[in-house]
Amino acid sequence: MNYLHLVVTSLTGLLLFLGSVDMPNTGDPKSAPAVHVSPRYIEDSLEETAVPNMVTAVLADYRGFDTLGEAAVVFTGAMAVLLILRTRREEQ
Amino acid sequence: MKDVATSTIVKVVCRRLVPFVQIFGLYVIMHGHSSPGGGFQGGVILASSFMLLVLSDGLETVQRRFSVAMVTIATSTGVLLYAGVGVLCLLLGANYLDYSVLPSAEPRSLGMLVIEVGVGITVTGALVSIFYDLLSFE
Amino acid sequence: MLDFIIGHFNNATYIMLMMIGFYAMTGKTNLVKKLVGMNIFQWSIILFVVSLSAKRGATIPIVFGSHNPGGPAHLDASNYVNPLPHVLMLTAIVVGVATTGVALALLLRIYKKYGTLDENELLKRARSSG
Amino acid sequence: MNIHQSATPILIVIVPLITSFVLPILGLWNRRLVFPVALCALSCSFGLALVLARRVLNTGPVQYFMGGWEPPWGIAFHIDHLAALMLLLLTFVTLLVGIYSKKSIVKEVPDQEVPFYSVYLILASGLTGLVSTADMFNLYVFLEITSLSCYALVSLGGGVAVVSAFRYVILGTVGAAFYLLSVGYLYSVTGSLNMADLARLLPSLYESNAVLVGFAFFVIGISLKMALFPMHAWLPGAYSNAPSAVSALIAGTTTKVAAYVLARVMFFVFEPSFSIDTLPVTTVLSWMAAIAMILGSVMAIAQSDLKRMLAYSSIAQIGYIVLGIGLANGMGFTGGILHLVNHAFMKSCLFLVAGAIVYQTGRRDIRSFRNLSSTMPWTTAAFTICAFGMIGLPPTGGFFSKVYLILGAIDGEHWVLVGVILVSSVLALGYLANVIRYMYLPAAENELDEKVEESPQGESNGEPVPLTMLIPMLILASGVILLGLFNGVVISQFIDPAIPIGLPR
Repeated sequence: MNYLHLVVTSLTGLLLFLGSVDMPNTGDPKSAPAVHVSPRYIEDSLEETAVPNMVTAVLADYRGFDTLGEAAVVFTGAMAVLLILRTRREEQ
Repeated sequence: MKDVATSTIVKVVCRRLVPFVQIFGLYVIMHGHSSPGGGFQGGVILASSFMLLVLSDGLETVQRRFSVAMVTIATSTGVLLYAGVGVLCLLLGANYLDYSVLPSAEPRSLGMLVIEVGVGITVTGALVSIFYDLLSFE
Repeated sequence: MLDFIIGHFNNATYIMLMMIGFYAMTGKTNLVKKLVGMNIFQWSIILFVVSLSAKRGATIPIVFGSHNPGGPAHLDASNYVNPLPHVLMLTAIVVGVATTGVALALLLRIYKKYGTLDENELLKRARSSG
Repeated sequence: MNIHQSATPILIVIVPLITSFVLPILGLWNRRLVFPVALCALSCSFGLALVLARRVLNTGPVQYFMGGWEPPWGIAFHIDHLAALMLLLLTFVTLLVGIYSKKSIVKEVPDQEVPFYSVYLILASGLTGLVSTADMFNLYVFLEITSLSCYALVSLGGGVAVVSAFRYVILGTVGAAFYLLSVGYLYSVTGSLNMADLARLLPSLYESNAVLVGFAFFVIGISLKMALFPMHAWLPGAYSNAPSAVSALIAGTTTKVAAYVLARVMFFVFEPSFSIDTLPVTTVLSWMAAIAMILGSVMAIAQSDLKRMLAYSSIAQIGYIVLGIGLANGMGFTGGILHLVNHAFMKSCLFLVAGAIVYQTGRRDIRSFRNLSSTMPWTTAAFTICAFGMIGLPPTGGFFSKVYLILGAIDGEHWVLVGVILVSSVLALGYLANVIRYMYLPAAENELDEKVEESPQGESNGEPVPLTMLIPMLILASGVILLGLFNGVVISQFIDPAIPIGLPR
């Protein structure tokens, strides 16, 4: 139980909590995320993309490039594991 | 892990369960449009069905059915499908990944369906490939 | 004051989880425990961001009955939960899975080569084998 | 509505990405095609970067909206003068190290060429995406793509590389998680992820705790990725145990891109006045940079293994770049960015030289470099040029970037920092001149020649360094000199128009 890490961790936690004091209350319909960008996703996604599931509409269409990056991350993970584990260089 | 499960209960239950898991996985991939789900969730369920099969039948029999080369091809074609749709939109004169130019009544819905299928294939291939490598590393 | 507690109670729990993970990652010497700590840390951030999408009195962001010809009434943003954090955190989950996969592969290699997963022991053996 | 913008910005990112997806299938069919296909993808990406740079110089910043959705609803690419310069630098260094890597990697990774070049191309596309994206969360995705491929490439070094790769995974994930946390905090009070939109929304929120803590964790996370002084634990192990081609690539690009992200968010998303007055970020960064410059150089002197010495000197050089950002004035910013470009050339060339020496002689210990100048004349010449650049002697670019840094420090009346820059350059002279002295010593007194231990990676096979390894080194070395001669062009064309508005001239 080394105390240095404990002190660092609790300081970080305190800093994080102080930061979250100014945040809107959970579930507040007037909070910035609920008012600024997402209303367009909710109101227009059905007529623009004819897809009832708004999350899929945002995931694949509005922010489709994120999901391409995500699929690339999965692909990189598979290639990385292949690279790490299948190197047949005999260890000394 | 690689030797076949000893108790018959595991073997019987796993072998009966796998088809239903796979059907549900495909359902989740295809119904990302109108119900919670999509490429990633469905792909993971599909990959878990192969892990279940390895539990019951051992690695060799499963690798005969879903071979390592096939897994690599699956991992690559899924993402290629995704990026390919983007390039197709480019060729049809719109921005990258802009499905409105795709040839269909509801182009964006079609584009998203192809995306979900591509991601589902990639996630299945990638997770099964990681599972095979972790397993067969001695 | 009560309203403040109710509003920020979940942030406090996520931060508590984060710090448990952060402590495990930095404090523990066993590499697998570090990895477990890393996962706790990542997942608490995912929980935190998903909780930003909550709206009191809103349902899940799927439009039901959209196929019948009349179509749903005008969609009002306050009836549906904010879908954006869910999309972002799907990506963060996938990144977490891929990072954990790579870290596990590295652990296998380390254990095979050095026979131990304790960091101090590892440094001794690594330094001695050069 | 589909708007069509010229596709150059997105092609730079997706050409290597799609090629990396094709490689595994190509590898199954015909393994020999993998390297040529990878090379032409990288050169195509570099060519596109040139075209884009010319367009940015002529018509100013270029925008690209993914999926046709304009920001803040969709993801946008925004490439200004700074991003164009970074794209040129990254694609050029990745291409050259790619040419070099063929011979030097074939021993490291005997039959894993297919996944190696696949991961290599993904790293290349991740870097270019990181530099051109204008969306905070998309930047996180590209940051993870880059880091994941770095973790895999570092672990190839054999021997203790796997342990340093695991430490790199843990610390890298902490850095990326802090970045994600800061995006979450900023999103919770602004509701937007697009950088331009954030820049519009944030000024009214500078007093809110969430923004202050969010920005603080952003700086900590990015400093971790950049191995700035207190958070550099992962760098020496990762750079010195990775294969030399991988060390050259990572040393030349990833830390630089993290420094670029720091500058972009600090000066273009937040107003510079925020990180000067509201939060003392610039003073903290300047002092961390000063300690890094001194500590890094001192540790480098203490090393006898060449790659470990270069790793510690990277910590010092990152200090110069961050000092440029921390000075927060026109001169300092120019010096910092110029040093970023110079150091990318110098450090990748030095690691390539280290790889060539190990390739031909298997020696890593500096004391065993006796008589190297006669057996490997070109390699030692490249080393000497880059060493002059690191020290900051006139013809090389290093001199000019240090001059601008000193001028920036004088503008800000930071006399101590001026002293730190000079002391650090003298220390750099210390450890680099020592290597050059050994290289040019005649082999006559070989009675005190230490035992030459075989390199653990087994990279050496005694043949002379092939051309495909030599030419990239010489191009990079000549690049260091050209950057020195034409630094005026680089500054006036790329850096001056990109100096943030809020910075005092």
